[in-house]
Order: sequence, then structure tokens, then C-alpha cells
Amino acid sequence: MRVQVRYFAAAREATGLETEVLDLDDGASVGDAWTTLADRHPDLAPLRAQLRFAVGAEFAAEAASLADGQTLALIPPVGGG
Amino acid sequence: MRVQVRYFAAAREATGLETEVLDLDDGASVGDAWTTLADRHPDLAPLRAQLRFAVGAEFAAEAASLADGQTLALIPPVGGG
Amino acid sequence: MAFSITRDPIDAQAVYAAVAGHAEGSNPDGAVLVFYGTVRNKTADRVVRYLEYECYEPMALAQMERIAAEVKGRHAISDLACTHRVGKLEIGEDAMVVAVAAPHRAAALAATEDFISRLKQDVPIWKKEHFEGGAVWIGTPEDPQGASEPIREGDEVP
Amino acid sequence: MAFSITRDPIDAQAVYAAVAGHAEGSNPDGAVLVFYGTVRNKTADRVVRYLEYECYEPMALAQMERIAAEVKGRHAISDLACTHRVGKLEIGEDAMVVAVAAPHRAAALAATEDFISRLKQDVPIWKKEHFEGGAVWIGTPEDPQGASEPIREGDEVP
Repeated sequence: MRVQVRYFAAAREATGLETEVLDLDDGASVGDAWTTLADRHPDLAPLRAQLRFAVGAEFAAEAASLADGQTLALIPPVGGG
Repeated sequence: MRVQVRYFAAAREATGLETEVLDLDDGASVGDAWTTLADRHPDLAPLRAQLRFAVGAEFAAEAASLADGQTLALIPPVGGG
Repeated sequence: MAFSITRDPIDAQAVYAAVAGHAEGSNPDGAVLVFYGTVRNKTADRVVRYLEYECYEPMALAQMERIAAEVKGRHAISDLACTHRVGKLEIGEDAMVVAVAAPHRAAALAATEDFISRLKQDVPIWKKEHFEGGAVWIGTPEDPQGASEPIREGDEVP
Repeated sequence: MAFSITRDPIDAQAVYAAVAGHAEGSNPDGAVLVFYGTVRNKTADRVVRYLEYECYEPMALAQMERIAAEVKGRHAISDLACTHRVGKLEIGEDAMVVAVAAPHRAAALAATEDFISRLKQDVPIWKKEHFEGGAVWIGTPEDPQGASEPIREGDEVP
């Protein structure tokens, strides 16, 4: 299956990307996607402790399953207001 | 001495006046002025419990002395905001 | 700190500008709060027709100044301004606008509450509520709401 | 409840009007509060040059909706609106405007604080502070202030 990944703020700067497409095995979780992304982007891996994940418009746990066509966003510490 | 009295809200309605001039003995207090006013305006007397007094721009106790030329205001419960 | 009483509709933008105006690049404030006290169509169970406010203007302005200085002493704010309207006010009109600027929002929020609460205790402004079937000076014993819930505790807006 | 993200200067009057507009004579609200989160010239000891905000817009709007619904469940308010700006912001410009209408001011004040505090935790908007000598994403471990005083606790404005 194929998932779109979105990077923001420090994660965007670490990867040099705003978005990329990720091919994953069916049934892969958010955590599985992270493992792939961290392998692919060495500067991204150290950010893990400060990142949250979102699938679509909602925060998602690492154990959450992904589905084909979904958007996975990496959410560094937010600073709105 | 001569003091100007100002009436507002329920006190204004009770006296039918916005202002009046009061002649008092030298050294008269706010309480002395009140006694004179309550005698003069029978509908004003029952409001005593809810009234505060001000001399000039500041609240004043009943025991405060008045001086010639000052303005004494009767302050019913306020309702700004 | 700018305070005024007006018979005309309140220029809220001017109250905001009184606290938010800073020379280019020099703004020390991360938070500006503007509070509008507006005329509700109901008070408790009474259907309000309109309000009449009156004011002892020189004392009201002096008390606003004094209260604002106290509030500034209790909260880390940069500036505070308030305009109160008097005369006949229709439902939906603004009776009062308060603006507070502060480096942080917690102080702005606390100072706004503090100022309004103190204003409702000590600023000589009176409100006569004309409702269906009568009229009453708010806060007097004749005010059915005032009796159980005195306006002087500052928990009623406006 | 109206929420938006803009790259242009925020039209605060529109945010206010989104919560304060009522048909003539029907206003149930005694209190309208407008909060402006503005760009300060300093953060702790750093002299700020400008800020850059970025946003994950569809999620930010969805989270604002969700948070506002929660806030409305916790406080007796009538309406809430928020516009957040993104892009480069200069000192003194508004980063965010929040407006809340409520029958009574206590609920308006509490709801404003609640909404902003939750927004600072969960709405995907990021702030890069460009100060004299560097730049940092606020809230990251590289943020000298964020380390001791995490932005997620919502006590920093903006």
C-alpha cells in the first residue's frame, strides 16, 4: 500500500522534504512507517522523542494501522498562538 | 458653609433633583449632611441602607468632615459594566 | 491608561489602539485582550427592552484611574483602557469596552477580570433596566436579581 | 464557530463579527472577548527579529473545531472563532485572534484561556523564532526557553 508522508518545521528541515510517498506492506503500522523513514533520513531519527504522528486530521498512536491512500504527518512540538 | 449635593439613579428619582445646595454649620460631617437631606426628602430616607457617600471623586465615611465648596454625592448601588 | 465616558456608540477600535499602539519593532506585548460588555436581551427571566445608564463622570473617571492603577500593581500588564457608554442602550449595543495589553496572556486575562469586578463595585455608573412590565435600578433591593445575587460581587455582565 | 488560517494580516473585526453578530434585539450575550496574540520583541532574554509560522492546515482546522467543541462543552459560551496567521510575521503583528461570546463574562474568560491553552498543545502550527544570533523552532529541545518551560504547557503567548 501507499501512504503520503508530510513533514513540518524541524522534521521538514531534517529531511529537506515537505512530502514524500511511502510504499509499505499491507497492515503496516505508524511505527513501521517511522522505522522506514528513520532509516531513509538519518537526520530525522534523532527527532523521534519530540515527534507525534497524525493520520489524516487526527493524532495517531504508533500502533495504529495505516491504510492505502492515507496521509501520515510527523508533528514536531507545536507553537501556535 | 455651603456644600453642593448630587443625586443619581434611585436617589435622584426619590428627591426629584439632580443637585441642590446645602448650608451646614462649619465642621459638619457627611452624616450631618445626610440627616438634613433625609429630613428634607422623605422618599430619600428609606434608601439609607443602600447608599454610599462620596466627597469630590472619592468615597467618604459618614464621619468625614465636609468643607465649604465641596461636592457631596449620594451613591446608590452601582451597575456599570 | 485611557478612560472615557461617552453618550455615543463606543469606538472599540480606539480603545484597542489606546493599549496596542507601539512604535514599529518595539512591541513588548504578546497579548492584547478586548472585552465588550453588551446589552443582553434577558436578565435572569426578565425580557429586557432597553437599558439606561447614568454616570457621575468626574468621579467615575477618577475611580477608573485608581482601580486601573491597583490592577496594574497586581498583574504584569503594560496598559489598560476603558470606555463606558451612558444614556439609552438598545439590545446588542456595547455598554463598555475594556482593553488590556500584557507581555503574557495570563496577566491580561486576570487583569481584565480584576478591573471589571472592581469597576462593578466602585465606579459610579448606574443601570436602569427597562423590561417587559417594569423598570428597576440594577443592584437595588427592588432589583429581583440584585436581591439574591448582588451586582456588587461583580459576577454579572453587563 | 468559524476557524481559518491566513497568510495575510488578520482581519480582527471579522473574527469579532463571527461571534457577535445577532439579529436586532436578539442578543443573548453580555460578554464578547477578543484575544490578540501578537509578536513580542523579546522572548525571555532573546531579542526577536521576526517569526515564521507554518501550519498543517486541514489538520489545524480540524483540531480547532474539535477543541472548540470541547471548550463549549466545558464553559457556558455561545460561540467561538479563531483565525491564525502563517508565514513571516514582524514584531507587533497579530499571529492569532480568538473571539468568544457568552452570556456572562466569567465563561468567556475561562473559555478563552481553555481554548488557547489547548491550541498550544494540539493544533499543528509551528513557530520559528529568528532572533539576534540565530533561529529556533519554539518548543523543541533546541529552544533554550522551551527546554525549561515547554510551550506545550500553554503559558507562553504567543
